[in-house]
Amino acid sequence: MTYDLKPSPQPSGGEAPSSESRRGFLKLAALTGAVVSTTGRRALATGDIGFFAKDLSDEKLIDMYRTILQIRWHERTQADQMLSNPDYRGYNHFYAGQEAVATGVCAALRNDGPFDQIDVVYSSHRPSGHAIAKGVDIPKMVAEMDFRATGMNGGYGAEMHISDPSVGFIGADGMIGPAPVIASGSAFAFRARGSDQVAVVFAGDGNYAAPHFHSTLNNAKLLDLPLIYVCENNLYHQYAHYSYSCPHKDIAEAAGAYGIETEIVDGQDVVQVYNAAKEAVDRARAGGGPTFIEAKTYRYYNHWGAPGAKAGELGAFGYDPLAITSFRPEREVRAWMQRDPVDIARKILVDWGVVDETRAAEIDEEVKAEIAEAFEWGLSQPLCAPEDGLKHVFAEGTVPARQFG
Amino acid sequence: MTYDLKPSPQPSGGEAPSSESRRGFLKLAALTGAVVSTTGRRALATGDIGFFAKDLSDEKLIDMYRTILQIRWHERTQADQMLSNPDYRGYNHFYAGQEAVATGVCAALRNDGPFDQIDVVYSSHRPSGHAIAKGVDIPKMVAEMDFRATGMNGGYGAEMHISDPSVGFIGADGMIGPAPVIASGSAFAFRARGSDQVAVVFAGDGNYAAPHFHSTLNNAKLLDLPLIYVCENNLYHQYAHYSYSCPHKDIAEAAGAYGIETEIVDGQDVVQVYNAAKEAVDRARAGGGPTFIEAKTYRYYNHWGAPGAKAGELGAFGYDPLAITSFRPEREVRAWMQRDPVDIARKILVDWGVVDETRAAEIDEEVKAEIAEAFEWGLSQPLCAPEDGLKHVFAEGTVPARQFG
Amino acid sequence: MAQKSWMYSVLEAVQYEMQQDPAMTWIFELTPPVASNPNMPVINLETEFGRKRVVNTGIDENWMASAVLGAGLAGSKSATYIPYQGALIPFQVIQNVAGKLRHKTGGLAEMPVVWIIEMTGQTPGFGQQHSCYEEDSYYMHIPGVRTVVPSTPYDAKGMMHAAIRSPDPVVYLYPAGLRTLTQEVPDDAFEVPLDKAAVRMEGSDLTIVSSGAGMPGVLEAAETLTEEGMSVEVIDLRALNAMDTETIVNSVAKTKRLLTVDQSYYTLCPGAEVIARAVENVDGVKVKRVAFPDAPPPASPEMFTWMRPNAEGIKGAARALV
Amino acid sequence: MAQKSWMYSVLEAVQYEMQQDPAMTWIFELTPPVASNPNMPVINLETEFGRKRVVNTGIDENWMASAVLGAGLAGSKSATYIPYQGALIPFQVIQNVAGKLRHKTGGLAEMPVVWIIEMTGQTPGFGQQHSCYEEDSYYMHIPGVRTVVPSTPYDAKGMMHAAIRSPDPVVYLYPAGLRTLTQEVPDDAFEVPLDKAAVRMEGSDLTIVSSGAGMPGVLEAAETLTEEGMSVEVIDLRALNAMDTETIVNSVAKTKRLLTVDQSYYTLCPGAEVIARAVENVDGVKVKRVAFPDAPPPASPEMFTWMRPNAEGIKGAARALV
Ligand SMILES: Cc1ncc(C[n+]2csc(CCOP(=O)(O)OP(=O)(O)O)c2C)c(N)n1
Ligand SMILES: Cc1ncc(C[n+]2csc(CCOP(=O)(O)OP(=O)(O)O)c2C)c(N)n1
Ligand SMILES: [Mg+2]
Ligand SMILES: [Mg+2]
Repeated sequence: MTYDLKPSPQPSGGEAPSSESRRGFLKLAALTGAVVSTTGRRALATGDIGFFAKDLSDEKLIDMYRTILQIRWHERTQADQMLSNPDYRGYNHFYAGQEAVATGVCAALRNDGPFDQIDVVYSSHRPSGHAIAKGVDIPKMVAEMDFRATGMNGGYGAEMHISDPSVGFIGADGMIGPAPVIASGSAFAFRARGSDQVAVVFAGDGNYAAPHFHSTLNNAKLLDLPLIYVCENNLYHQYAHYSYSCPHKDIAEAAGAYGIETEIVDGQDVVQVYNAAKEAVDRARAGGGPTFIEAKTYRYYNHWGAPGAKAGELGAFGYDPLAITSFRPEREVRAWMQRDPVDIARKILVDWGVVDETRAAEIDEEVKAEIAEAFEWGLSQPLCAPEDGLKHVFAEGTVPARQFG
Repeated sequence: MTYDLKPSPQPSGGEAPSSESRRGFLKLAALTGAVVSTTGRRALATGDIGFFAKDLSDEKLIDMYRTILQIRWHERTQADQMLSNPDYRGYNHFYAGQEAVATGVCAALRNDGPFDQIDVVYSSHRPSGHAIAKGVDIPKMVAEMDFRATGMNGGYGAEMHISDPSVGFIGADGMIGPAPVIASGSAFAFRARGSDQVAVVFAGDGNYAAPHFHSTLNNAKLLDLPLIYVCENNLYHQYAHYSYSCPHKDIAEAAGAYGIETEIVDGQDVVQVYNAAKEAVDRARAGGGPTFIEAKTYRYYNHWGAPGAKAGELGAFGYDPLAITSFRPEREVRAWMQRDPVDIARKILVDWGVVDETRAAEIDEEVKAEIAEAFEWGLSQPLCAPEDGLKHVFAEGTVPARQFG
Repeated sequence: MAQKSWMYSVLEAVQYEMQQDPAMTWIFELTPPVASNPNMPVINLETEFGRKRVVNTGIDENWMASAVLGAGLAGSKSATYIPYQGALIPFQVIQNVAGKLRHKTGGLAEMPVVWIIEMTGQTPGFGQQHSCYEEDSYYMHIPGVRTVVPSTPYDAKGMMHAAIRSPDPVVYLYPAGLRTLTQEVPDDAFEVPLDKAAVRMEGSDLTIVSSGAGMPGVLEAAETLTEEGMSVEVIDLRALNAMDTETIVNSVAKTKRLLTVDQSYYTLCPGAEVIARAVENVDGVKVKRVAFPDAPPPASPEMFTWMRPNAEGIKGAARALV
Repeated sequence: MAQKSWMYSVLEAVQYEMQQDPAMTWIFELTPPVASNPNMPVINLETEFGRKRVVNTGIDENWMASAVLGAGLAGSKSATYIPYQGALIPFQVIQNVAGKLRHKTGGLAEMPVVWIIEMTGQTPGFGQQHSCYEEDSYYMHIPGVRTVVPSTPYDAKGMMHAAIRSPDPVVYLYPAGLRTLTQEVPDDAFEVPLDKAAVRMEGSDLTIVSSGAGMPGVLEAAETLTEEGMSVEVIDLRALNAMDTETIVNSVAKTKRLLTVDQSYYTLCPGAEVIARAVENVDGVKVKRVAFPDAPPPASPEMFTWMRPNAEGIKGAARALV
């Protein structure tokens, strides 16, 4: 039967279409790595869109490139763990393909300093890219995702709940709906206390249908909140194309109806994303209110992945047999992979003379090694003590055990 | 202190501005009756807007006029009860001033026949006008509002919960938000079972801010539902002007953003309202999907009224001392009263040669007498038996008493 | 008759009722109404009944729950499957509108409506928002809505038939942790009542009361305890509201020992209500409660599996009580 | 020190805290934060602190509740007043986000947040949706949120100070039926703890436990019973979660008779939890429960006032128990 829950990837059952060509998908995805592919194309359709980004220091641009690579290699490495390491337990909602969005947005934010001065980011159920871009400690995140006691959140939260307020990463939220509304509350607080901080929320196209969408945008507009709503429109929410839940071609249209500034960007191009974000951040800091950025993007893998996955099965980040109503045509996936955010970013840096191909390849190797180390550290961390589950319910103390009567 | 609940009208406290001229308000409101005022003006700004209505039979037009008068006299009589009859216990969210909206919309609906063929209406916390227009039994409604055992709902529900499915009046709902979403569910059922019924929801401008607004319109559009959303924009939700909760000048703009057909009408002119509703109903029956009608209107009285009220105090359907953030200027009230829906309807009927002034005055007297009788019957009905409160929790049986241990 | 999985059994019931009643609708979000079972035809409501009656919506559980209510009020039987992530999003419309509608209309409102509310079944690893099992308590405090929680494929099918046919709105809790259970389930339609507990095992030393996802652990523990010589009576509540007081009281009057087992949080778990009803009606009862502690479920499997009530904990509590 | 009304006492606390902390915010919808008291200055938070900090919003209780949570997470103390009509609309964000946030972040999330949730106080005449008193049970099952319900102006002020200063998110239930109470309340800031019950009357024959709007009837009944020669101990729970088990158990160990009184529906009313904790810890306790029946409150005052627990019913139950 196909009524499965996420946790235990199960045989897809007799009725699942067996698709040899889809089975090949995973292999293809594995090839789309950092410097491997050379087919990236950069879209610079709308004139001098590199304006803000062109003013950035070489260092900053390289940092952005490095961030994209960190996200990519984190996932590649984690996927390898899932497929090959029987002891690995972490799961992930993969972000590969969307790296430029998180990177471009967070590059425009204030990510360090005292908590009452940094910008805050609210993430979704697909948080690891946002977390890395906002500057969390990657080894600690790796440890957290494998339920380690010394992980970023002590093993309490794992992937869908990672959080590090010290860098302004308020955190992931596994629910669709609430995060944007809560983020608008942070923006409300900034305005009330006269701070120039901004609040950013990343939300998928799926979030559009949630009633919270209306609350968020309506109040952001009415109260002129320093909120940036980044809609990552990767065309699908789980098993349905966004046209199943949204009558707009551009979701930004819906936001524009409230009188909110909107911007639609190529989410595969970190420079386009950065420029839009920079404009939004400047506006918000100056008291100009909210901005809605719709980044057109695509996730390479399927909705999520977990250990023990086999190519072609649910949880294998390949074709998903649950996708009855509407699913992703393989040609669509292949086409999007031709516009890989890693390739596009690298090409920009090379075009702008920031790095040459050799240096770009070196950076890639450096990041790969850094991530390998992160996994080594993370996966060698201690497991949690069972009784610690009774802590952190309230700020102080522990709650009593009740499972023994 | 000013933290009052609705139920017990209380002295407004030391800090309430004492306003002599506002005290005069109630007297003014009392004058704006049926044939008394002669200052009504009819707005026919947009060309031949009487098109559909002009095709109606004299009988139907007179019925509509009669409905408007029923609503008005029901309220006038009830207000008199509140001010003068110490035994009267009913309260009301008065509809006076808005009569043409309910009347014009319901005149375009199918209001009798088997339940699986009539159109359904969902009302709000301000339901008596909608109920009368949909065709409920007025004496039984009067009895219900005074908590009588033989009332429309056995005294269980009273004003904010009146309901009579037999005429398609699904009923009132004291909550802001849920009704439109639920109404869209009825529309969904009609479409699923291939029926040509339509579902109508009346909702105030206050409902715009509720997250349910988005759900309702989004799904109505996506699924092409035979839903008519009638937004009665009377400019205020309780103590705030609608601009406090809505960035649009016309709320219809918000609906239009979803790609829904919209229509903005003069809610004081029953013919304008009817024409818009007729078009919407025809469209919905033909499978053309939802319509959003915004009727610009105004309530004469304050948010609500209750027995024991004194002019100039909360619950007295006059000036409201709780109105701190934003309240209704008396000049605004006076100006709207110049465009009284009773006067406008009467003038149309006279202009169209349907009745003359003498017959119009007779009808007014007839309705007045009918309502007087309704009150006589209603208020002579038996009170409820206490134990009956344990019934109607589930379809069968009673639940146990628990209040005695 | 065949060994059937939980969801196959449920969808068999739904399919039958939808075949009987061409007005009936089904609204889903991300879990397509599809199930298969060895040597049985695949059930796919979406393809069988078409997208006007079986609709895949956006992520808006409040719309889903409200829409079936509206469909019911318009005279169409209607059911929706709310995934566990949205289990409490439609709470207000069920609690404040549906639960009160029949009463406030003096009996006029008809609501042939079923909300299938998925509960995660406390999956290790997923943590706070994705491993919880707490909805039972919230929903069972609502008057006017029948809240039930089957624990076997057989009951799941029979209670689904009863729920769809019931004139009362029904919250049908589905503990998804039980999805792997299989059982002999008749092919034909049959009803299991929505207001009766089931005595799963008879005994005289101790009454254990549980429901839903608590049941497998209870049955496992009861088996061991029986082997150890204890005479255990096991009650599966099935109906949370209205609750079957009689079955509880009869049992406790006999055993004078009551152990309640819940996967819900301790404070105000269904067992609290069971205990209160028992001791209000029977004097001198000794009681114990096993429940999830008053903490959200942590992601770490080490923490989580220690906190989640299981057969070992139940056995220990039972031994301490008798 | 002066005789103060409930809301004046509460707003005094809020005003003080907002004066101390210029970042603190207040969000309201239709009840402006204004209160007056004889011979005292009028408190008007909106005019005193301006509309950037004190904001009047649209009818969107979920936004209000979520916004203060977001404000808290951004480091600003924040409170909101949710009117009773919207009392359960923000349920999911409190239950599924706020209640789990500290735990899921391993202790990192800070939420200096107060949700004042108004309960209607069961006003006769208004019926099902406008006379109910049921929120206590729903909110008290949530771990990670402190749910409290003061029953006197003094506690209302002291617990508001404590709630605003608490690092934990607090659901502060306000039984609006108590708005007419007045009491001597200090002008200065003081705290009443969020996790301690209050023994309102000491006695040895019977323990009566109640909270919030249940208290006036209990105190009235206790007075009569005392006059009749019964030695009654009265406990006001105040804290629903985490509940003060010790105070309950100590009392019941002494009296061996427990009567709980709730305005909430019978099934899973707070009293069910009180009873369960009592009998888990003390053997041989006789118990009774007074509560609103499992029916929505009807509008008819005849039905309603008969169903709502009052001093007469409490006295009868107490006499039957002792
Ligand atoms: C309230 C709620 N309902 C359902 C889900 C289950 N769910 C998890 S992710 C997801 C799809 C989200 O799609 P989108 O917002 O487009 O993000 P993407 O996965 O494409 O990044 C759904 C339905 C949920 N997490 N929360
Ligand atoms: C969820 C909810 N929150 C608050 C209220 C209190 N309330 C009752 S009527 C009302 C104002 C409604 O305004 P509008 O929709 O414009 O209708 P009008 O009263 O003007 O007819 C409010 C806030 C409510 N009934 N429901
Ligand atoms: Mg998506
Ligand atoms: Mg209005």
